[in-house]
Amino acid sequence: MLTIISFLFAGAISGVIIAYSMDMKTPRELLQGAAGGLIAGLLMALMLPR
Amino acid sequence: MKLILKLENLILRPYRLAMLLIVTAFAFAWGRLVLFIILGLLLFIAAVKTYFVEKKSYFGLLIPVFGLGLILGIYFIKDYYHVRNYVIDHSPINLNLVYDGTYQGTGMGLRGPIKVQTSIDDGMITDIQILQHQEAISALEGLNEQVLERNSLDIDVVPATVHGSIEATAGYLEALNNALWKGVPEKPQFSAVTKFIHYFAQFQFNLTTFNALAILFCIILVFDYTLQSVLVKNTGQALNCYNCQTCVGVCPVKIVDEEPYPMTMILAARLGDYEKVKYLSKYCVACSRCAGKCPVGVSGPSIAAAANAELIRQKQRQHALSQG
Amino acid sequence: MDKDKTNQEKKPIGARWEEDQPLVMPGIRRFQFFTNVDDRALTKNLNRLAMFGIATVLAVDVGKAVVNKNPQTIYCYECRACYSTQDKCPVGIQYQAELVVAARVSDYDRFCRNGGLKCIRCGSCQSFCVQYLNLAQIFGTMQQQTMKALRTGKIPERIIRNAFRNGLINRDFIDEVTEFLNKGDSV
Amino acid sequence: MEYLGYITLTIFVVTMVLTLFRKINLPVQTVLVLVSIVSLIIGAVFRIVSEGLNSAILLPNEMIGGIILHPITALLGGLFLAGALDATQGFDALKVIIDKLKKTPIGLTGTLVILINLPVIASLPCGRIIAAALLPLLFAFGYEGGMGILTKTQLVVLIGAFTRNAMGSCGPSPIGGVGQIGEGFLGAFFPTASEGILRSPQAFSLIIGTAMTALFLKIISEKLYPDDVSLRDRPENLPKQEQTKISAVSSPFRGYLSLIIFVASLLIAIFQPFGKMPVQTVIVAGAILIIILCRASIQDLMNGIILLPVTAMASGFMAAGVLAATGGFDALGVILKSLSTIQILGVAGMLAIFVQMQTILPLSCSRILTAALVPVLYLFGPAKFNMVTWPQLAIVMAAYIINATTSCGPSPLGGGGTMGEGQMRAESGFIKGAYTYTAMAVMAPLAAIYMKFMNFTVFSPDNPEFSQNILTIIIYTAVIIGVSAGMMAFVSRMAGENSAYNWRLQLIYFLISGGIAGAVLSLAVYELKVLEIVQGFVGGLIAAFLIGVMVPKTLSVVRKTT
Repeated sequence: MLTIISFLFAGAISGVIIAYSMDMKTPRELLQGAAGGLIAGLLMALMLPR
Repeated sequence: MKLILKLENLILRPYRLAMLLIVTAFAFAWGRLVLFIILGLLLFIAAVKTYFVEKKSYFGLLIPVFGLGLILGIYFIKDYYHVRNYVIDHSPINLNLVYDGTYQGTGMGLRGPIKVQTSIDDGMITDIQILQHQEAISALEGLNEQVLERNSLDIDVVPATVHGSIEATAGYLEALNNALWKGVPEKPQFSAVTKFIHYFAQFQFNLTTFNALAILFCIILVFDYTLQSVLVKNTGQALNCYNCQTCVGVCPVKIVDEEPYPMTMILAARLGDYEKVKYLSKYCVACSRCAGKCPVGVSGPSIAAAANAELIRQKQRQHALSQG
Repeated sequence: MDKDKTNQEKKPIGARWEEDQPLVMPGIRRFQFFTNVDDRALTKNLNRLAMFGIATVLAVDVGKAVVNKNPQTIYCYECRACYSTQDKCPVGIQYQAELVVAARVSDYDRFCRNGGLKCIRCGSCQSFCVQYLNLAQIFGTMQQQTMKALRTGKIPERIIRNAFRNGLINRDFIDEVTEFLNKGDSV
Repeated sequence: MEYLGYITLTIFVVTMVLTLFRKINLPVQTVLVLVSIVSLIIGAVFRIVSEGLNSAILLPNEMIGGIILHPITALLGGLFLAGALDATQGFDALKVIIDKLKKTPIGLTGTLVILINLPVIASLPCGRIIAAALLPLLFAFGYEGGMGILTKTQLVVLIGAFTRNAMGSCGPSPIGGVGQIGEGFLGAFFPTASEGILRSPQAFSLIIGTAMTALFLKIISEKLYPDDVSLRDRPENLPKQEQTKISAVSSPFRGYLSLIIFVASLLIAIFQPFGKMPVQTVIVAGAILIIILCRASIQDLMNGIILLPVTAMASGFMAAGVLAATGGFDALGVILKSLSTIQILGVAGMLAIFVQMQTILPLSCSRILTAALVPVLYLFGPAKFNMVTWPQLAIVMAAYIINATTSCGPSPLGGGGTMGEGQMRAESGFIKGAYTYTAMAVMAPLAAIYMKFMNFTVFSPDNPEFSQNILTIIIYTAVIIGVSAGMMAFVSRMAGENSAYNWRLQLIYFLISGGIAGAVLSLAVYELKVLEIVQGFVGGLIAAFLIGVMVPKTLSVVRKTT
């Protein structure tokens, strides 16, 4: 469970950074990036062994 | 002359692939059957394809071949079970039937073949030796003594307690049985055809075979892939392509048919698809920038030129063949 | 590099009709593309040969395992999960994966050095394998092959002597090995 | 025997470095095959002199023993499957899905973020499989690709970050990834390690590292090499209707079908619901299913194969096999061990260098060196030299593996990053700074930290400090990101017109970050011990120097032409 949390956190951060570095700097786009990162982090965490 | 031309055809991809498959089939005991079935299926599909596309029928050739295969298969199964049923009906073997002598036999244990040598004298087993086995080291311990003591195979021998010793004991008894049956001349023998087919079929299809075949399939295709460029003069450099598209970046043409341009041409040459190379090379403006930029030093136009030369050569050969 | 340059000098312009210099791009000869990287022409065949060598080695690698009746070894991950066996190996073999690799390529030295002839084929390591390879069977087959090679004299005496000194031979094979070593001594 | 090892090791390292700097202008496969043949001959001569012919004849066997077949065949299988998917327009189906995803609340940005992280999510045995298939799609987002929704800079960042993620994705992959080598070795102490002890540190540091790569590409690489991307932006004064022209994406039914088979076979390969069987079998079966159901031809499958990683890996293993047979890696172990006796380096500094070894010497596939170096690392542990304990070994392993798997990205010898460079139409070497930096300063320490504070507690559940550790990780992550990003912004502001000056600036930046990375690593391994941390700092500094000087100063005139 906590693994998933840390992955969600990392995913969100990375999403924001990626969005920022792709010149998508409006708050809405940053949030979208974070949401995308959350989904990616979740999917990644689900692949891991328990 | 025609023969030479035909022999030269052998280096073309389909023939080469078929040859590789056959070689693998013979090298790989358990895979023979599977690969031959695949080969048969491919032939059948090809025949169906040519029937619908070129309106040429090869069924007159194929159906007798398949029919023959079917008849052989039925004969094989009948013969095989005839012998096997005889053995099953007459077991446990009557030791008085066995002629005196020393016999060797093999059986399958859990981890591989078990080879046994036994001597029989006047209906008495006088000596048993386990020549070869791969079971756990103490799995077959004490079995010889038990069999010698009881002088019979129909009593269950007590297996050891290590892992897999039940299977090992069964294999041991099978080997012993096998050896003793060799001394019974009344037993019907397999016919030569049955032996030959048995060599192909072996009745040992398991997951290991399937897995190994999958891997071999990959390796064969890649081997063939490499062979293509090695066999065709001057296209060998295509093998070194990194697929990095650096050439696409400097090419003034860049995109043909929505595919990255010089790279696709080189990949097609690597694949042996020379028609495509010919088509694509029409777009080349021969600035040779791709050759200068390529990190491995692959020269696209030169490969395309060699590929086109090969295409011309192939066509000439076909022409010569059709002319006789 | 030199070869192609001399080609260029020797041949008249009409030589582009030759097989090596086909006229595919109108008016442009093949050697024009060899100018940018200095050693390209030199290495053309070398690269091809190297590639072919690689493909052959791969084929040999797979083929050897198949011919040696150990096709399972092909799909060993070499992930060394079998090292977890540790104390559960009754004879204390430490590096099982090495034995599998040795069995694949019939590397007798590696096999004997890591205690392959000591294995009693109990199958304890099998439960750790992520691929569930039948390790005991693999080792058993390889042991038979090693003994066969020993009989035909393919194995250098040093390998077997080292194994013998370190006690890496189990009782199935010890008689034969002793005989072999004694023979070596008497000659 | 010992001298032989040093000789062959020297031959290998010298040739590899010369090839890296393009002093030997041959494809990497040829070089590796030549190295192995030369070493083989030298080894054979030594053997004939010392032991006789019989032993020399066995040498080729030992060389072939170095080849790890599984990754090669798994990669081939994966490329088959991707080729089949490509041929049946399965990736068009994926495009349609992405197109749909774009209209959901997560929008374009979120979709791109997911796309960038897709390789780790899909976790194939080699990043190239998915990169080769998806890079054209990414390129299509740009002006030249036709859709024109992204600008040049955005496209560079997108492709760079995607390739970074893809080229690291073989680490956490459960189907034949590099990480499994390390997991297997750790299995000797942690009973459940081979079920994936390294997967989560790898995935965690990759997800952050990808983001940092994107940032680095945007802030620094563009400053350092301003004119080396030949992509074009959309002209400003384009007619309106042409600006909004986005080619409609659609896919036939067989595309969806093959995509479903693709995903299904991947899931089967990973979770193995029908009993254990090798991934190759599953993948080849999937490919054959696609051929039959979706009517692709074998030719199409072959189209998908990228020969380079396969052959480079095979030739690399050959070279590694020869080195192992002639004792080259034993010599390397001795050298590394003697490094640890230097007072200022110590074991901690040696480990800090060791961890970065693969980024220092990037080959076209990380498995080549990993297969040889991980056993050396294993010997440093309690198994032989007893320099580090098991948990410490696990931490170092996590950092090493992430560094190793990502090392094929920046490699000029045909690493996967070259594909990205080609796709973004950049000079080769453009991404090197970003890739090596993130591998060295972000991913390796993060993986170590994650391993230290997270995985040990997961793998030994009765640890009371569980939730506290989560906080620690979050703090460390934030600090590492913050420091890196802050320094990045600083360097970016300092940068001027002079590229040599910028390069020096970048080198200093590398040195500082490398030192910090080494210190963090030592912290994770040894906890709060000042001497070890200083040693780690020095080791990291040395590694960072070696990495930093490898980043090219300028790109356009890298190769001398005569």
